This record gives sequence, structure tokens and C-alpha cells, in this order.
Amino acid sequence: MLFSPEQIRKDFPIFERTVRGGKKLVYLDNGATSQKPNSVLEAETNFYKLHNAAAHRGAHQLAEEATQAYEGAREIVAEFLNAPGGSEEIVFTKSATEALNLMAYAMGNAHPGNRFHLGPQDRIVVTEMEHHSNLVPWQQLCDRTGAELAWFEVTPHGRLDLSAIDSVITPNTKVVSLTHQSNVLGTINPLEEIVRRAHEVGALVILDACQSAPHMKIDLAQLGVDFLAFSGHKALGPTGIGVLWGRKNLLEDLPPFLFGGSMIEMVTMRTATWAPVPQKFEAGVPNMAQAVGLGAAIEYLSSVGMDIVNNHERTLTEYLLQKLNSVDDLSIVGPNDSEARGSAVSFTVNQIHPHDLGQYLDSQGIAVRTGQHCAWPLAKRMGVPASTRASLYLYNNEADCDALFNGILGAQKYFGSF
Amino acid sequence: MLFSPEQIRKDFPIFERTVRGGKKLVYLDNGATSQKPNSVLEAETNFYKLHNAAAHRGAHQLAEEATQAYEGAREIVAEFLNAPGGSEEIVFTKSATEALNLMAYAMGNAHPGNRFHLGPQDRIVVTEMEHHSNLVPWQQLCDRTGAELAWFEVTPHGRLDLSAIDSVITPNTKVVSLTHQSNVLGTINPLEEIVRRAHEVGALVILDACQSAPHMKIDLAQLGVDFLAFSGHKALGPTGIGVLWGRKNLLEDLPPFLFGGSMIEMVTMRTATWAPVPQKFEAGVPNMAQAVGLGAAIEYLSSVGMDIVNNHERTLTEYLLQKLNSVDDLSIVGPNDSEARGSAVSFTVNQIHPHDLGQYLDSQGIAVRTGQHCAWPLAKRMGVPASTRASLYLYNNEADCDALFNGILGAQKYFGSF
Amino acid sequence: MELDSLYQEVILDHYKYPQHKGLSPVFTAQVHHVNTSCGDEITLNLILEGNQISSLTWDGQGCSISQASVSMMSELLIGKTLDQASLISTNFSDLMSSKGTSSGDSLILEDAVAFAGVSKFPGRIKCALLGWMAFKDAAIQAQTD
Amino acid sequence: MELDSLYQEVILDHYKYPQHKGLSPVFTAQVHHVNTSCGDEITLNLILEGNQISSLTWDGQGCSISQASVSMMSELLIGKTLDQASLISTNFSDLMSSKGTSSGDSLILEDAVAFAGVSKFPGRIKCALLGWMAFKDAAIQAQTD
Ligand SMILES: Cc1ncc(COP(=O)(O)O)c(C=O)c1O
Ligand SMILES: Cc1ncc(COP(=O)(O)O)c(C=O)c1O
Repeated sequence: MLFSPEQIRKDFPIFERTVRGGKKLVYLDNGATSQKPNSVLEAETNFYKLHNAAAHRGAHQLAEEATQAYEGAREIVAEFLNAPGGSEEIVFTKSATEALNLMAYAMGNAHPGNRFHLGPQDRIVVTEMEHHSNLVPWQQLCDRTGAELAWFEVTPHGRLDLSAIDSVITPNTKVVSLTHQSNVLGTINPLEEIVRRAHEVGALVILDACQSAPHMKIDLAQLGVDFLAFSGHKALGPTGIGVLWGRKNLLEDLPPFLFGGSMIEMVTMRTATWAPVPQKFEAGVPNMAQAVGLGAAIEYLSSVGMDIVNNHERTLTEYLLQKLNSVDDLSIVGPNDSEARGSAVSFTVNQIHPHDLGQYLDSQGIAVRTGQHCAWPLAKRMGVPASTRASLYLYNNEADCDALFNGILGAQKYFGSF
Repeated sequence: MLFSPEQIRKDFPIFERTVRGGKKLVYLDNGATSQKPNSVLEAETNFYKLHNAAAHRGAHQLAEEATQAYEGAREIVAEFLNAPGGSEEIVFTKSATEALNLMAYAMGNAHPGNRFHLGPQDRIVVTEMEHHSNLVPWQQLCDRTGAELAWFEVTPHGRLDLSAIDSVITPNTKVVSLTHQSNVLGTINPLEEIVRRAHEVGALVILDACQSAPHMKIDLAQLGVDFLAFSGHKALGPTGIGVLWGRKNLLEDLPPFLFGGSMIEMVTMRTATWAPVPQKFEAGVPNMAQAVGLGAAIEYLSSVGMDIVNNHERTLTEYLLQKLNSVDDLSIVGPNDSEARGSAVSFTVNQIHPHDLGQYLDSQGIAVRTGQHCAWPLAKRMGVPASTRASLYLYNNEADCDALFNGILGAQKYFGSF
Repeated sequence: MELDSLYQEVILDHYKYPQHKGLSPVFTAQVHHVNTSCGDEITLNLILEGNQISSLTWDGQGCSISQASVSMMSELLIGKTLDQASLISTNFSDLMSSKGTSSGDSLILEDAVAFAGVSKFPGRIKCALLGWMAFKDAAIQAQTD
Repeated sequence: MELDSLYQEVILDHYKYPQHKGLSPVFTAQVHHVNTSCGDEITLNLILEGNQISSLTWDGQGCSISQASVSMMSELLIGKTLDQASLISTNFSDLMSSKGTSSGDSLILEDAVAFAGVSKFPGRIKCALLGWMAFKDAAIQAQTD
């Protein structure tokens, strides 16, 4: 079947509603969160209607079915990412934010002798384009352990400056944690060089795949990174579910993070030992329905084909960039061409504050994001305290880009005419 | 309208299915997780179909509606608990387990001078009947800070032994964290005396309300505790949502736990400052649909009336205890009368291992929990390495208790006859 | 168009020609406030003479709503006593939480009643209140220092 | 009744009259395993003479499935070489993951084919494997010590 965003859209019930007094919804805020196809809603609802029980607990039929549904979702995620060690390498969290905090706190829990243990002699490397969720946890870990935080700078064109890579990733670097694709600039980072250098000095690489996993084929057997995090809600899945992938031997060495039911082996009043991975990282009755929903989301994406999704977005991004570049007084924040960039496009329009531009676009039914996009240091570096971001997904089409274009022209007229 | 569990059951779609080859589902595993009424499923689905967007981000209509739905759920929870400081005292987490870990980690993050700071001179008090989720986080916090863990013992009748209260809660005690109702014994703990003593020495009281908030009216303005945690999924709500309530001034003093988007005020590459409560504790795009679902669950419970739910459970528990007590060779683990106890009833049946009993009951369509119920130290203390637990909720009736009774007799025959 | 109820002409005027922008070199109290959800910033210098606001100057960056609001606020509060200012401030806050049901008391708020429309846009209320929150803080600070 | 395929008579027999229960005072290797989901426990003592299992004794508490399984396993493995035991063990694991599609190789597993029915009950597979996992560990330990 030929790919058609209009056809895809029919699977997403939200597009049946209108906004702001009957306006067609032009949803260009996919970088913040994606819309959900019916199959995801049905998967969650069916779980509750038919199989709801506490997974891994109780010997009754519902508990068995709940366990199968939950573990089935784990298999789906493992296959989606092509996890070399299979589903035991998949840890469900509530979000990418939790997954990244898990890494930072679990490392903080490592005792001397454990490979994850950090001290004042160690270095953690991030980049200037990180989302707060992949920056602040590391700042805090450095505060607690005395480790040093270092980072790659961003060039005026919105690329990582790797010119000093050997002095950024030093031999005492333990972890390099960076985003695969910037949620502001759209920039896709060159992993190969970074992974090579990190592994050369024995550092582990953590990839924030929030903006990549939903939009391109991730092949963990190829990628070379050691851990990866993403959120379900940006990938057509439910809210309240995230994924942490890690190499099995590393997950085994990593101390646990949240403590409680289901993650223990034995407990006395003073001590506890841990269950095998991935259970070791999943304390409490899990977010089962959300995992099942994420499984359905991934099956939806896979049935379309990640390469097709990616191709569509690339073509559409090119179209969008061309449209935006034809607007007077508009500047793209980040790569202005479609080379190594995803479909998040941020820009400023002279004289119109992003918040006002966003408000005008909203009045036309166009949903975009405005502000710093949870990346203050990047905003400062790029010299744009706030910007407007349009971000695309498989259900967007040229008409959406045209609507944005016309909306911006309308705003220029509206705010210019007083 | 007269309360009728049979009528209630019609709102819960799972009871339309059968198990184990056509058997009626007798669901007595509510201590593990509850079933969900249609209104909860619809609330979640409607959120996704109509209002899905990232709350607190973006100036478009969907984002406004998502924010309203999410914050509306917060108001509902605040009212349900009668939180003295209103909805700003409600923090959404993924589960009670996360809420309790939040407390432990956040305290671990407190610097000297902060009232939550812990050192080797300080004591944390728990009880022997804690669920692992309210025990292991504190063990670990003690490990990290050098603080001392102490606990109330449990009597052979399954009550807290408060005889030594003054030497358990000492003047150097910073925190007393205990369960409101034991998930194994059903015991409801006497809070008044504990809160009084704790506050006398300046300690804060954290209440694990997992097994109480779904089953009885909680009035925080009366209860006297300082923090409270419960899970949505045990209270007719979705999986993947939990609540931490804390007094506003305490939440303001407590350092944050998860770091990332939405919980910051300002961020540089080296430093960050925090948003006001409750946002300070909610990093990342929140579990919005689950919060909305929990709101619907609470509205369902409130429309029935928590006092009516509680009365029903008390009457039914009395009936259940009477039935169980008439079984030869059956011993109740915990209080054998209905005084100060909830509707979780654990027991052993001579000769039949709980796992085998549970399996037999399952073959009859009866869902119970078997094992240590995430409370190993308590199992050891009570001298029962494993037990079988039946736990009731508003949709259970006498017929369910009769089915259990007959099931136990059947198991005795089945396993006794070989 | 509904948008026009948000972007009243007087608001856009103040945005274009902000009043009392540019910080006084001296002050009784100085505060810096940020709208964490969008990053709008404002610095406010307050000078009291006795109980009276003799100067209120500011600098900042942000959207038309936040900038126009602080501009109009300065005009409105200069010369007032702290008590009067507190009354005006409460009045403005109430207007913001009116969800579009109030058109504002023009005897108290004067031109600032133009912000009535903002109360229908929950995402923008924080913008309109940014300067007012800063003033509240500055007033407390000036009185306690 | 489907339950009967789980609780074969020979299983209940072994549960009632466990074989080789009671730990030998000496051993080549001793291991302690726990089923974390239900708390069943087992301690296993293995004595090797050269490559041959000369004694396999155990103690533990748990459900009929876990206890009968270790009892039958002891009977089956005593006298075998480690290689033979490893083959039998693999065969048993395969049977457990067969989801009810296999009835087991009675030439290799003898009475232990009675556990074929367990494979239809995902919640019980761990019970049946508890003793076998312990043995696997013990064998590795005995060879590396
Ligand atoms: C008393 C008690 N505390 C804590 C928990 C943990 O709740 P959850 O697993 O939903 O995080 C439970 C239930 O599992 C419980 O019964
Ligand atoms: C690059 C990046 N990292 C991390 C996050 C955090 O994801 P979440 O808020 O779902 O935890 C986001 C999105 O908000 C993101 O775009």
C-alpha cells in the first residue's frame, strides 16, 4: 500500500475534532508529544477489560495473562530496537526522564569497586544541546559525587563542535550522555566518532533517543551505544511509559534505583538482595497497561515501516524548510538544510515574540511549541531566548506546512498592523 | 439508591468475561490491584481522543485543555484526601513505590541545614509489617547516610507492639514511615499514638496508604500525618499513577528527586533552580492520561461514597472471617476479628501449600494472591513463609466469599485424596 | 476574532512603546522574576519614599502580554501608596482568574482593564502576572529590609 | 479437569514422600536457591566422585511442584555423569518451555515427564525449575572449586 498521511490520519481520532471555533487541527507539536492511533487506545482498554491483574504476582489466570501482555510488550520493544541481548535488556520506566534519572541515581548508588562508581577523579560528558532531562540529573550526580561535568559546545549552525573531542572525552571520562537528535535544532548527532572515542577511553555512552526512536529505525546491534532511553508518548504510545535499554552485562553490574516490591530477591529488616534484570529495575506493580499500549504503538509504527516514516518526514522537512526560508524576517535556529537533521524545526520571526506568534497560530488551529523547549543552555548559546518550533510526524502533510506558512504571514500582518 | 455490589459490578467490564473454561470470575485479589469501571477507561480514552498534548507546555488549545484535565485531576485528589493545603500539596508519581522512593531519595539529597538532612546521629523508624516498598528505600537511605533504622515489632496477633514506643521513636528520630493498613494482615494501625509521639520528638510521619485510601475515607485535616502515599491502580484507577501528598511547607523544604523538564526554574550548564511545588517534583511530560483516569476513579468512588464502600467491606469481611474460621485446619494470619482491620485476609490451610491452594482456587475461577505478599520480614515474624490472601472491594459480595469457602473445601478434598 | 480580545490595541501600544523601561541606578528593592514555562524575564527596581512608590522601573524580555503588563503596571502604581498598590494588585489578580467573566474595574485598573481578555487564555495569565508578582516581591522586600 | 494435568499422581506422591530429602553432612558443592516470586527455598548438596554424581541431597520448603520436582530430579541424576545430567537438565528445561505442546521424552526424563502439564501454567514453571537451576549452579561450582 502506498504511504499516505491522509490515510494514516484516519487512524487517529483526535483529528476528528476541531479547535478554536471550528478550525481544522494542524498539529505540529510532535516534539512535545504525539497523537495516538485507535489501536493504542484499544490495546490499553482491552488490557483493563480482559486481563487486568498484577503481573508477576498471584497464580491466577488474570495474573498470568497480565504477565504475558506485559512481557509481550517487552519483546516488542526489544525487537523494535534490535536489542542484541533481547527483551531482558529492556527496562520499563515511566518516561525518558525517569530512565535518565535512573542511570544517574543508580551510578550514584555504586560502591567503590563497581564499574559505575564515580568520584572526584571522574568526568561525565554531555553536550550543550541537551534537554534538561539529560543535563540536570548529571549536574546533580556530579554535585553528589564530586565528579566533573564537561560538555561539547554547539556551533552557530547548531552542530556539535567535535574539534576538541580528545580533550572533552578524556581518559578519566566514565560516561558520555548525549541526545541523538536535538529537540530544538533538529540536529542529528554523529554518534560514530563519539562512541569510538568514548570506548577508546573506557567510557560508556548513553543515548537520549527521545527525538530519534519515534522517527527513524534504531538498530542497537549497529549503533554502538551502551544505554538508550526514550518516551512512549512521543512515539504514538500512552503517557506514563518510557524505556531504558542497556547491555545486559552492564545492567547486571548497575545497582538498582527504585526499591520495593518485585525488584528484590530476599529481604530482611536490615538487608535486601536483588532480582535478576530487568526486574531489578522495576519496583512496584508496573505500568502494565501503558507498556501494552506502547507495544501497540510500536506495532503500528512497524506496520507502516520506520523507513517509510523517516522518508516521509525527511521529504516533508525539506518542504517545510523551503517554505519557511521564503518568509521575510524568519530565521531558522539550527541546520537550515535537511542534511543530518530531523523534523523538528525551530525559528524566530523578527519583532514577533514566539509566545505571540504561537498564540496567533493557535487562533488559526495550528499547534506549535514556543519558548526554550526545556533547553535553556542551548537557547543561551544560540542567542535566542525563545523560539517557535514546528515538529512533524507521519500524519503531517504539505497542507500542514502550508497552513503554518500562511499562519506566519498572517501573524506578521496582525502584529505589524497596529 | 441502595448500595448493591451486583449493581456496581455492571460498571466493571472485566466481570463480563469468564476464566478457566467458562468459570465465573471471583476476583479476590484487590490487595494486589483493583478492577476498573468503564468511566475510568472512558476518561483515559477521551483524554487521548480529544485533549492530548503536553501539559504546561505550548500555548495552543490542546495544551491548555491537557493542562486543565491534568490539574483538574489534582484538585479531585486534593478534595478526596481533604488536603489542608489544597491541590498544591498533591504530587503525581507513577506509583506508591515511586512516591516512597521519592521521599527517601529527596531526603538523601538534603544538605546539612535542611530539616530533611540525615546523618549517622539520626534514626528512621518503620515497622515489621511494611511492604518492601516502604522498607527497602529506607534501608538504602540508611546505608547512604549512616542513619539508623529501627522498627516496631509485630505481635503474634498481628498488631504493632507499641509497648516500647518511647524507645523506638527516640528524640533523634527524623522520620516514622509506616503503613496505614497491612497488605497481609489487614491490620489497621493506631496512628494517633504514633503521630503524637513522633511529633513530640520533632519527627515527621509518612503514611503508606496503599491499602487504606482505596477503602476508607481519608481526612488529612484530621489524620495528623505529614506525608501520605498511595497507588491509583488499587483504587479503581489506571496503572502507572501514584500520589504523594505532603504538607506544603514541608514539600517546599524537601529537595527534588527526579530532575528534568518542567521541574526547573532556570538552568545553566552547571546549575539549576527549581519550580514551585508541586511542579518541583514532577519532572518530564507527566502521566497525564493516568492522572485523569485516577480522577475518574475517585469520582466513581465518591459517587458511591467512601463510607458506604467501607461499611460494605467491613460487613463482608466479618462474613468472610466467619466462613474461614469454620474451615478445619485453616488459620488466619493476623487479626481474627473485624476490629481495626481492613478487608485483606491472609490464611494458611494445613498441609496445602498456598501456591497449590491458589492454583486449585484458580481452577475454580477464584483469584487470590499467594506467597509473602512483598513482606518477607513479616512472613518470617509470623512464622508463615507463605500464605494465601483474599482481599475484598466494593464489587465483592457474599457469593464470592462462599465461592472461596467452597474452593478451600474442594482443595482439601483434591489434595487430601491422592 | 477572539484573538482581538487578547491583543487589545492599548496592549500592543505598550509593547511597542514600553513605559518606565530602563532600570533606575538606585533602588529600595530590586527583584528578578522569570516565567519558568516560557523564559520571559523581568527585573524590577522599586523606590519608596516613606510609604509611597516614587519610582518603579524595569527591564526585561518577553511577549507582548508580559511586557505590556509591566509597562502599564508601572504607570498605574507610581505615586501610589503601598496600600493602594496592594489593592490594585489584588484587583488585577482577581481579573486574571475571572475566566473571561469580568471586564475589570476601570476606576481601579484604568487602562489595565484591557487585560480582561487574557483571563480567557489560561496559558497567558502567567505572562500578564509576571510584573505584578515581581512588584509584590519587591514591596515585601522593601518593607523588610 | 485441566488441573489434573498439573497435579499428576506421581508428583503428589513425591511431594508427600520426598526422596533424598535431608542434607548430607559433607558435599562437593552446596547451593541455596529461592523462587523470588513466591519464596520457595531449596538447599542442595552435591557430591561428585570424579565426573559422577555420587550423592544429591536437599532440603527446602515450597509447593508440591517445586518439592516434587527436586525430589524426582535427585532420583534421576544420582549415579549419572555430569554430561548425562546436563543433557537431562536441558531436556527438562525444554519441556518446561514447550507450552503444553510436548509430552516429554520418557527415555531421558523417566517419571519427570509428569511435569509436562506444568508447561501450560506459566506461573508454575519457575517452581518446577527451582531444583534444576540449583543443580546447574552446584555443578558449575563443583567443577570450578
Ligand atoms: C501496603 C503497600 N505498600 C506499598 C505498595 C506498593 O504499591 P505499588 O506496587 O503500586 O507501587 C503496596 C502494593 O503493592 C502495598 O500493599
Ligand atoms: C531530547 C529529549 N530528551 C528528553 C525528553 C524528556 O522526555 P519526557 O518528558 O517524556 O520524560 C524530551 C522530551 O520532553 C526530549 O525531547
